[in-house]
Amino acid sequence: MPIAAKFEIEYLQYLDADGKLVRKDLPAFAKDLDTMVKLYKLMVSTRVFDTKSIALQRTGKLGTYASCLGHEAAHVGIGSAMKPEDVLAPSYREYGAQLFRGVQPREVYMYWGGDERGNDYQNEPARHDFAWSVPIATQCLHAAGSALAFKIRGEKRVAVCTVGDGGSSKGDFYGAINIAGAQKLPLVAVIVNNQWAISVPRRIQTGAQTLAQKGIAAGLPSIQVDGNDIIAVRKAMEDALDRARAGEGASVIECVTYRLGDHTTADDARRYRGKEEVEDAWKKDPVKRLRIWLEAQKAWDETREKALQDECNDWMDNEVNAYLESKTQPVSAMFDYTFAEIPADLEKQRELALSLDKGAH
Amino acid sequence: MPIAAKFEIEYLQYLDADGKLVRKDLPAFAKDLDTMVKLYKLMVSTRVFDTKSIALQRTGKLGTYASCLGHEAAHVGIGSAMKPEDVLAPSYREYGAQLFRGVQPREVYMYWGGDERGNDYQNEPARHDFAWSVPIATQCLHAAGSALAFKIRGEKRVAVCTVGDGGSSKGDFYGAINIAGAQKLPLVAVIVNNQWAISVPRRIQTGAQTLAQKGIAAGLPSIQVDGNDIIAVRKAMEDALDRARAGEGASVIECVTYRLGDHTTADDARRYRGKEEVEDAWKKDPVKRLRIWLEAQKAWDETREKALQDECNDWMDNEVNAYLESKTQPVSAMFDYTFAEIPADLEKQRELALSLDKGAH
Amino acid sequence: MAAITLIEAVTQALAYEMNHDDSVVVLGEDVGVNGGVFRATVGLQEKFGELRVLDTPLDETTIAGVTVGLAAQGMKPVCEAQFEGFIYPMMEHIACHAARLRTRTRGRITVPAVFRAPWGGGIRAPEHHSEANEHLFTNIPGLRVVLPSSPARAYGLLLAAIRDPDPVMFFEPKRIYRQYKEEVPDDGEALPLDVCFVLRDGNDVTLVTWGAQVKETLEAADALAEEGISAEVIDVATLTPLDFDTIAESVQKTGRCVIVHEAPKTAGFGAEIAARIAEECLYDLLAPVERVTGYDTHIPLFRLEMKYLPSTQRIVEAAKRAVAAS
Amino acid sequence: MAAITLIEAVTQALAYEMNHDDSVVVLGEDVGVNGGVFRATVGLQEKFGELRVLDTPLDETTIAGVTVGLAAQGMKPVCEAQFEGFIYPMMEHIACHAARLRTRTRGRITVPAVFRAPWGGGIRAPEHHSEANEHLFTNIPGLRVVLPSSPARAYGLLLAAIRDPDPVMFFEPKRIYRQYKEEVPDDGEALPLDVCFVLRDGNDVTLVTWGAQVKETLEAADALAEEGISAEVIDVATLTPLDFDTIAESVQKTGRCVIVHEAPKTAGFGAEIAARIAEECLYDLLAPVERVTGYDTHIPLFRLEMKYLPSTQRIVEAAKRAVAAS
Ligand SMILES: Cc1ncc(C[n+]2csc(CCOP(=O)(O)OP(=O)(O)O)c2C)c(N)n1
Ligand SMILES: Cc1ncc(C[n+]2csc(CCOP(=O)(O)OP(=O)(O)O)c2C)c(N)n1
Ligand SMILES: [Mg+2]
Ligand SMILES: [Mg+2]
Repeated sequence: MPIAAKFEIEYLQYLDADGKLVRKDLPAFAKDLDTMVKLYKLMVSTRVFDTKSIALQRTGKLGTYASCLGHEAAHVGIGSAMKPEDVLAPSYREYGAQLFRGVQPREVYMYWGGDERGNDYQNEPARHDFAWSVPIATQCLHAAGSALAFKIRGEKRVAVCTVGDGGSSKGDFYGAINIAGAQKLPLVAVIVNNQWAISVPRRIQTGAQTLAQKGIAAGLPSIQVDGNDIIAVRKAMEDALDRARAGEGASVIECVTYRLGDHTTADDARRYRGKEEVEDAWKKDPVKRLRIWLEAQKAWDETREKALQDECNDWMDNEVNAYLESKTQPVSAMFDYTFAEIPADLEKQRELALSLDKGAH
Repeated sequence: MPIAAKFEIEYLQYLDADGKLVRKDLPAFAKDLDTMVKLYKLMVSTRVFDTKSIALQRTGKLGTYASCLGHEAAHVGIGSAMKPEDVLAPSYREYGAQLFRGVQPREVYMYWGGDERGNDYQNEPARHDFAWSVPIATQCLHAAGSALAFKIRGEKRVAVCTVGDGGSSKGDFYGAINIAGAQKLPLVAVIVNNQWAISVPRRIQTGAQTLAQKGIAAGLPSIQVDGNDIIAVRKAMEDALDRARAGEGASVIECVTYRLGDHTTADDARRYRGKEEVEDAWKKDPVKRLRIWLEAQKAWDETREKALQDECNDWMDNEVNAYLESKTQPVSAMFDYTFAEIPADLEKQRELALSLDKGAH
Repeated sequence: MAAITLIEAVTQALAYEMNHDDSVVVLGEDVGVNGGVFRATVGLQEKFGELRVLDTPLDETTIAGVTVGLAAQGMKPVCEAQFEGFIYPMMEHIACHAARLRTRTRGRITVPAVFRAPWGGGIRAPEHHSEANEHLFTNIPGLRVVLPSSPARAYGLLLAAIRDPDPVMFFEPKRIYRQYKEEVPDDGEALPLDVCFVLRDGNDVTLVTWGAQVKETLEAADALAEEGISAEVIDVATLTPLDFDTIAESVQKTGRCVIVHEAPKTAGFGAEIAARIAEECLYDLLAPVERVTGYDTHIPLFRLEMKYLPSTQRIVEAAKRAVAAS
Repeated sequence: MAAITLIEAVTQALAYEMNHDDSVVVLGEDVGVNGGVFRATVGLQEKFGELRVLDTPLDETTIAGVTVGLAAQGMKPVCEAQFEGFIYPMMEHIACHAARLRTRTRGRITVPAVFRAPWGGGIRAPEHHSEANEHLFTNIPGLRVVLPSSPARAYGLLLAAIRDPDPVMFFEPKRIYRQYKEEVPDDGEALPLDVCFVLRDGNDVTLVTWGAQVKETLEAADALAEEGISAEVIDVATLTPLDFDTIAESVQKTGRCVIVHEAPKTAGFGAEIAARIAEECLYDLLAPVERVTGYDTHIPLFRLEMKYLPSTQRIVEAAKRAVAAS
């Protein structure tokens, strides 16, 4: 029978679970040990940050919190490959990418602590990134729209969205990669496949062998990478970003990783998945494998590790304090960001709310 | 680089544009000339029906009407491969499939003539098919839900949905094939790619080389067929239906065809596409090529053609009369199908409407 | 018979009906092994299997469309939007198909489906987990919009919703999911979907509400009683089609009406009730109708959300204003 | 200056603003070469190119989500739902993002977008092409909901909508797209989005309406005038945020109010206006408020649709009832 079209999904891995290189053609950035140490440091910071967040939640100082444990290579790989002028449209747990782009831990705490100011990222380039997006996969279309804006204005910028294995089932994801393919938009769509969407395992999510192959539906270059291997993630990101910046259009990257923690602090994963599975996943820990490799390169050791941990802990303590010292917004804040200028009708409600609030004291 | 997955999209064609066989392995049904004549007759009936509909619209006796000119092989191929117990979830122009399943032309006229009774198909098996679905691609999920019902109840039935090239961009299409893949549902999703979605050409719809490859995103067997070749369409349908009935899950079929007419009678395609393109498409006319082949097989001739045309015309005249003689529904019909039993609140409105209607005379 | 919470009553109703009717199926995100993020479907998959209690891919459009397809084939699907804030992608299938197929096909195809969703604020949840967006469905013909506000009503109304031959939106006030327990016999007795429930008789003012605000409204009635004001409390329960007669009767008696809901004020469903009063009970009114509602802003994240939700105090003050007027 | 129709006024406003502001882009299905199925965008792609007038893939979710993304990057997108009946898949992006990003980010990200859709019945169109579903958006904070009802208001309000720093739902009453022409100077003058328009002064009864029903309402006012009844006619134009003051002033004067809209009655936006009157103008009322609306059923296919839409006669009768009461 004649063949109308043929496709392959490649699998990219450099560093295996034991911290051994499985291929020789290291990308340029990975040959630079300073860079690799920097990436390692951010992965560790992210983990320390995450541990702190969970502790805060456990002591009643945060609401629900979505942990990023196990995603450090994927998230830092994504964030570190991007240029400042690019735009990130994350879902809700990509702290590793966001810290790289200037989001402050205190902002993360604010957000999960029930305060909108957490979304008002103060530092560039995060300040021009999107805020967390709770409605699953919607951020993919915001990235596509941003990419379209860049194309219309002739800017050499790329929009990056991240979405989960679960989120890759939602219409928004397909819609985003489809219009990006049709219009050759500078978009990189990254599926962070951590095997679970709350309690729903990857196998119930889709019958596709890989999630990367969803990109074929949109005619896009698509690749599956070991999402616990920072070198693979960053390399795939760099290639995709380069293509996008060069006007060659969008790409799909599937990062295969694992959600080592509960879905959020409101979840109890023991209800739906076995211990062994999680123990196996720990064997593929992205942080540990990079550390082993760095140590083998003599670029890292126990002393430096200790210093890093202390440094991270200090940073987080400082951030936690800043968060805990923050005052609740005034009641007027409920009204003041609904429209650019408050409509007369709403102004009356605002006055009512303020007077009730006074009365309450 | 290691390869995670590999895919091919085959292209299936038996009868080329000139009515010549391009492959020898004719499927069983195509070796039976009686069957082929029957299919031809239905394709011709469909075309006569379509011509009549447009004439009705032009003389003010229908509202907007969506023509099926050029889709006869695709539609009849789909309808004729299905078993009575299967369920069809069409969009709005698959008359060739529907006539095969017992929808009456008068019902089509009723519908486009502004009367809901057109959706109340009287004949089996159409009576258990879905009604026309105007919200693009939504019918794909109704078919997936039906397929799930069949699977839950252990029935050996298949749900078939049809969707356009445009419709294959909508989230519902991806959602339907995805859950069908994840749950191995007895679903056949047919993309009738007629190159246009009103004025939007296929190339603006997606960057994918074929529409069939969208099935890869769901891990489904997917094929592209010459949608103007009834043998190819029906063969691909039979294979997919067999697989589904055998519990092997869903398939995607792309039928490559062409919309020879305007999108609907409210459209003027000359605004957005050239004459040459349409003239070229006429050279691939599905009806003509089958006739040439049947004549070459000595299974058809001018006399039989003439008789068929007369027979179809008589049928349509009869149907048109039945339609034109239909009385408008009473005002109460606006209310009587909103709920199984009319709620008290709505009953008051019904009484108001009836009294106003009396007053109007 | 042990006393159960509202959420347990939901589970009990689902289990009862699945036991007695093979065509009832449950589908949604995390409804299977996990038993739902609020535990509404806990234990059901174990009892009824993976197909009748189906974890779906993460796409609400898929859930809603598949629900319509199941129902069209004679099943009675009960699907779930994990939170009311994620119901938007379901709307096309709800508005254009679930609510319309009977009309479209002159009764040939019907959609006996239930769309469940946890609803409303007040649980210190993240963004999009605290909306009260029932208004979206109340102007769509062919739908029933139901909000239970006690374990017994959750049980009886959910049974009725599943058995109803037409689609029902079933919003569960998550703030009172576990607020208190009451004995709810598992006897399969449904409650009617076409009446408002008078929770408390009174003569001076009518308090009309639904969902979680029933709590504050009853508290307000208590507080008013202490000041000698007798408040009648009506739980609308089924918003549409509306049983306005029960409300009208009460307003005829009291001459005053305070409507309480947590959705934003403008074009919230309270507007419909106030409008009916202005149309049908004008001559009974002794005081302007009052609405105590959420503001016309998005419900804030949880540090401020209790400043947004109508308080008992606000209801009491409105009722007193109404009683003082005339 | 030639007189133009309402739909031509839409085109004129789009062209004006695209000419004067490079950040304005138009996107949707068939808006390009074809100029829109109603010709609203005719000629724009030729003038402004394929990127600024973009034909999208057929997915309303994509259109809405991309619109939010464009707006977040400082563009001013004007997107189109081909008919109001196809707007449902846009709702998640409208409700959860367009309407909320300013609130969510404390003003860091805003969505200066316009969502256009032809709206309403009466053109003998197929199913899903005749809805009046503005109610879907009126209870969502952060949105403006605008319905122009004349060529001049279409031009001025659309300019205002595009320039507005927040998202605007812009529903165009398709029944009166080509009903009549009037001279509309192409001067780039916007009309205010925060006022109702008093189309006709009167003393005996206030008729409040919007969209295509302005036609029947004005006809009704004529008919009433012949019987010596002086009706004030208000075109709400911007439903939310509502300028209730203009309506209240009128009702204070007339003591009677008839609200006219083609959407179903229950929980249609007319309810909000009636509710405000019951709250704020009770003591001015000389007669019960009346609503003349579509029924609580789906608008029927076109053989019956004129029996569904409120007629001039129904408005006249309601107004006379109101005047007779007191
Ligand atoms: C539209 C929508 N539906 C449902 C939810 C509830 N929900 C939050 S996270 C989640 C699972 C997401 O899984 P995945 O996309 O794999 O991302 P992960 O959490 O694993 O990073 C669900 C169902 C939501 N936030 N948005
Ligand atoms: C959800 C939705 N959006 C828009 C429309 C308007 N519309 C009707 S047909 C059509 C084009 C459909 O193209 P395609 O899917 O290729 O099917 P074809 O008409 O070519 O058979 C559009 C945009 C609609 N009916 N439903
Ligand atoms: Mg996941
Ligand atoms: Mg097409």
